[in-house]
Amino acid sequence: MVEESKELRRNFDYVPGSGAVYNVIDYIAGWARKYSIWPIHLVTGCCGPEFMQTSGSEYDMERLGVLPFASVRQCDCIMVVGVLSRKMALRVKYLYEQMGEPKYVVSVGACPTGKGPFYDSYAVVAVDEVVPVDVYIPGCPPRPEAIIQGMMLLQEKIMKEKRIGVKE
Amino acid sequence: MSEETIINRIKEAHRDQIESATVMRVKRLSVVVKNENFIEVAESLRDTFGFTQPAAGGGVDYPSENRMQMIYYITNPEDKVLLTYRINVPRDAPKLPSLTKVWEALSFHEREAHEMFGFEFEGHPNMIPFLLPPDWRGGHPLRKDFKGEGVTE
Amino acid sequence: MDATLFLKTAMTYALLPANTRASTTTFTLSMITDFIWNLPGYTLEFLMFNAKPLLQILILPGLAFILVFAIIAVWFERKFLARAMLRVGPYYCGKRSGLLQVFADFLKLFMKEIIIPKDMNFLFFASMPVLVSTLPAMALILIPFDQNWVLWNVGSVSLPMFFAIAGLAPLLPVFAGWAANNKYTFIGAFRVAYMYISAEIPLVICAASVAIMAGSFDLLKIVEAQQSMWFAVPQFLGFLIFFLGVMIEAERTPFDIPVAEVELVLGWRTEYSGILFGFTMMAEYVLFQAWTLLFITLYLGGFNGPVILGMTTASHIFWLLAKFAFIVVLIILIRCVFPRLRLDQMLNLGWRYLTPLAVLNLVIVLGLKVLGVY
Amino acid sequence: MTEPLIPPDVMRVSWGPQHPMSGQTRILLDIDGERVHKIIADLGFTHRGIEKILENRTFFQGVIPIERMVMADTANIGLGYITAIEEALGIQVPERAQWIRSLLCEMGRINSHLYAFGLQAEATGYFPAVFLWTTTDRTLLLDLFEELTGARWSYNFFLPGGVYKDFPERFQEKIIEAVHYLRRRFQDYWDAMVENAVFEMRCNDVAVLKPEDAIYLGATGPVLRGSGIAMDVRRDEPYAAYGDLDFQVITEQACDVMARTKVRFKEIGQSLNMMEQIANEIPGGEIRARASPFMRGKEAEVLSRVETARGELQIHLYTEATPNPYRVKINSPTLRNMYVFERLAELNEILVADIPVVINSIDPWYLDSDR
Repeated sequence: MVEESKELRRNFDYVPGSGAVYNVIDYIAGWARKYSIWPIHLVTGCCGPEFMQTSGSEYDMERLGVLPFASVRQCDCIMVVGVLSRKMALRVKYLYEQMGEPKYVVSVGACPTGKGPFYDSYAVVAVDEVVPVDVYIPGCPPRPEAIIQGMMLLQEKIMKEKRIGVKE
Repeated sequence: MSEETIINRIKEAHRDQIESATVMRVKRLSVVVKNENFIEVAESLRDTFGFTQPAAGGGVDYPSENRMQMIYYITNPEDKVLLTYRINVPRDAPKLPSLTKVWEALSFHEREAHEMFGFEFEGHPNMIPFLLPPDWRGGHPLRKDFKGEGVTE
Repeated sequence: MDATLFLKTAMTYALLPANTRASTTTFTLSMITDFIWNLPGYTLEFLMFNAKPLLQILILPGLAFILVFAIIAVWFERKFLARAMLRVGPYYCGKRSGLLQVFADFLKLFMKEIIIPKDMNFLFFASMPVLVSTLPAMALILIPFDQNWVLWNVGSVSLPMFFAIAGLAPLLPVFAGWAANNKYTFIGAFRVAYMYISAEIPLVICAASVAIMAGSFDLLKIVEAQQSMWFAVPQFLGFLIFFLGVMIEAERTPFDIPVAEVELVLGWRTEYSGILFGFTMMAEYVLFQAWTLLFITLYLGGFNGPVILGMTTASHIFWLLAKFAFIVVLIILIRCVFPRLRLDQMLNLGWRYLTPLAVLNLVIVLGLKVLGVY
Repeated sequence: MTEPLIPPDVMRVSWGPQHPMSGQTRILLDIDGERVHKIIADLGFTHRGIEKILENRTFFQGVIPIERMVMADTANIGLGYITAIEEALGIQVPERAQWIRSLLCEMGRINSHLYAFGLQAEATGYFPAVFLWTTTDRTLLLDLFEELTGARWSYNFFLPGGVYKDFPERFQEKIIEAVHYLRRRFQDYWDAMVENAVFEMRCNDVAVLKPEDAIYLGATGPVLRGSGIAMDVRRDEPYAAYGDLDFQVITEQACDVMARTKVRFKEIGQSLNMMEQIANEIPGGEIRARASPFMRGKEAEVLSRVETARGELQIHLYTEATPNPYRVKINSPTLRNMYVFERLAELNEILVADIPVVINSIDPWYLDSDR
């Protein structure tokens, strides 16, 4: 994927003005992806109720275009909400692999970020041992404002991302 | 029926089959059974004494005494009395018959005790991994000598 | 290869002449002007003589209407449902209205990686989303918007033609669900099959009674027959049955059994990713559009309405669209109020209630005919 | 999970752990057409080993992990552990603290039941109207929690020997205002859900659990009371201030999904009454008895019972002369109800479309069952 894209870029470099075209496509793609993050319906632990409050009326994540979706094929973000056990970690990995390419992972809560109150448990893993993480949101559970700020950070990150479609 | 009455009646009915029967406090009873009479006493508790509602089951590890205790929590829905039905097994060979024949709802709890303590339940219909991952290699977590993390492959 | 890469490649090849690729050439505006000047001479005449059908294909019953409806309907539904949930809905995308939300979603889906599962039937899997959104659009072009604004005027067989084309549409999800080789899509596909068979029979009977009352199978004649009174009045029973039937055919919420999210993930659409999923989303709205327009044509007087400012065609189109908007809002409103039915309850409704009542409606129409009221 | 064999002529569908309605568990369904023949629950996706963790924590620290068992209902869960510690260590609790505990528990019960029937509404496909209304009304409760305890979900407010602090100013009036508002809202919920014709079609006569089956399979909480058996720890052996409060144990005779939903609705009414009574009649006095954070236990064995929103929670606590417990056995209500759910498909005819409705009627909280 990366090589293909780089080769294409090399071909492009001969064309004057191609950089501008390229940037415009990148900008549009970044804008579209930024406002259309579809996280998957996956609650791994106990921050679930707070996640529900965030989708609910007072905070309403859909304002940002964040719309939880049912099937992994259509989603582009895993929000690991709450503690991640060993048994679930395997599933998160599967889901990450099944997801289409521009994909992001948000770790919501202290437990997936660094095991939280279960630091000495035999059955808990941190999420970055399993999949690469883009944004960490601390808190136990994090307040809805914190979750929304995390999603806005992810939006910023997506917008800044160059050569979209390629994770380097 | 008061707690003492129940205990006295249990003692009368199963004088030789139980090790001890005590009242822990109000509405809590404790019966420790001898290993060979495990199933009969359970059936009698269910049929005669009205302990029809199983609540849970779990173990306790006593490494210093080299024994483990399996405890079943059974409720009597009429008197609202909670009975702990206990059996002691040796720690190195923790074998006991399964109580699912008497109270089938204990199936989950026996599966849990199997992987947490290593109890072997004879005659359990469905002994498959329950809470731990299927590829767990770390031993029995709730035993006192369990140290560190489990290993999965 | 995802769609972004495809787009970029396509642009590389489009912008550069074939023989000079990967070499330094100057790209000028004169390339475009040359292309236009070198077109054959009859191009302009062709465009002028066929201006009306081209306009129809591109704008009113055609492409623009379908796309604009899908965009507005999705946006409206999300905002409206959000209001019902005491929320705001999409807000930041597009200056505090969320109007651009649909564009963002569509573009994102377009640029997303398309995942083809390993064990599926590629031909059916990849073609069905495209077909499922274009076939109902073909039924749409039969709907008369005015006496002289019918894209495909097939004369006296337009009503059966509509059923023939739209009746094909439920077959496609069945194929798609089978082709994806997933258990959820499989269950969803069979739910589609069950549901449409039970819904289509009362629909056809109702349409037949309308045709009997109007004395023609021609949709245009049916509309003209309703000039004095809408058929919804004498055939109130048929009107209600057809309204339910439209909701069933369009898979609206009390009857969205094949894609029941909490049961079957997304039913037959579970495995589609990227733009293929976008097409299946689109299909839902095209189907909705086609059946709602037919419903208005058969029972609510079609394009009939008072002429505004002497512009007959424009006011006819306006009235049809106004009725259309009203029905769409009504159906979306129903989504807020009712839970979903179960499949067996839905089949009960179709076979035990709707079909006998549709026959009763037919008998009433025949009675009115015999008595000479119509 | 090494799965049981698939019988011939059925299709096995894996339902979860990633599924809009499954929560954190996996359920294997043996289906034939739309009919579900067998349900096999595969738990453990949120297993954290709380029982082992508690052995390494002091009595004060242990409240933090154990409250994470049920996030929507932390007050009741925490109270179970705290009462066990108090009984084992022989700590007396002042009366005012008991009343404050009861207040928080009842608010938590409302919070949790709101969650339950919000999800029930979503499971029937009623997504827009009711499911997110419940989050709206929950913000009111969460604000009250935050004002009293400083946290929205996991309060850590009960300490061995009392509660952390007293009511803030004007708190009683705020509770009464909230009670009046919520009473009005629950009438709306009742009209929109229980009296909705399609909702009735979906819930009546689905997953009938006869009273004798409910007892034999070990059901508890609203599932048991929905089958017409009046068992409630608050009434049978009153803890906290429940001996002084007026409430009824709600039962329904219909034994189906609708009965369980109705039980939850009516229990909320009782909880609101209790909140009002506590706000009006709370006695004065101390709120905390002296208890050192580093206290050591003595050799004892205590079995405490509390009624959480999902049913009866039993905590079997063994203490020694150490600052941390020797063994904590948590008998969670969801694990008991999950077995009932597994057997419901064999007792009744259940269709695929009923599965989300049925599983939400037992109100599962997998973090509770997995521990």
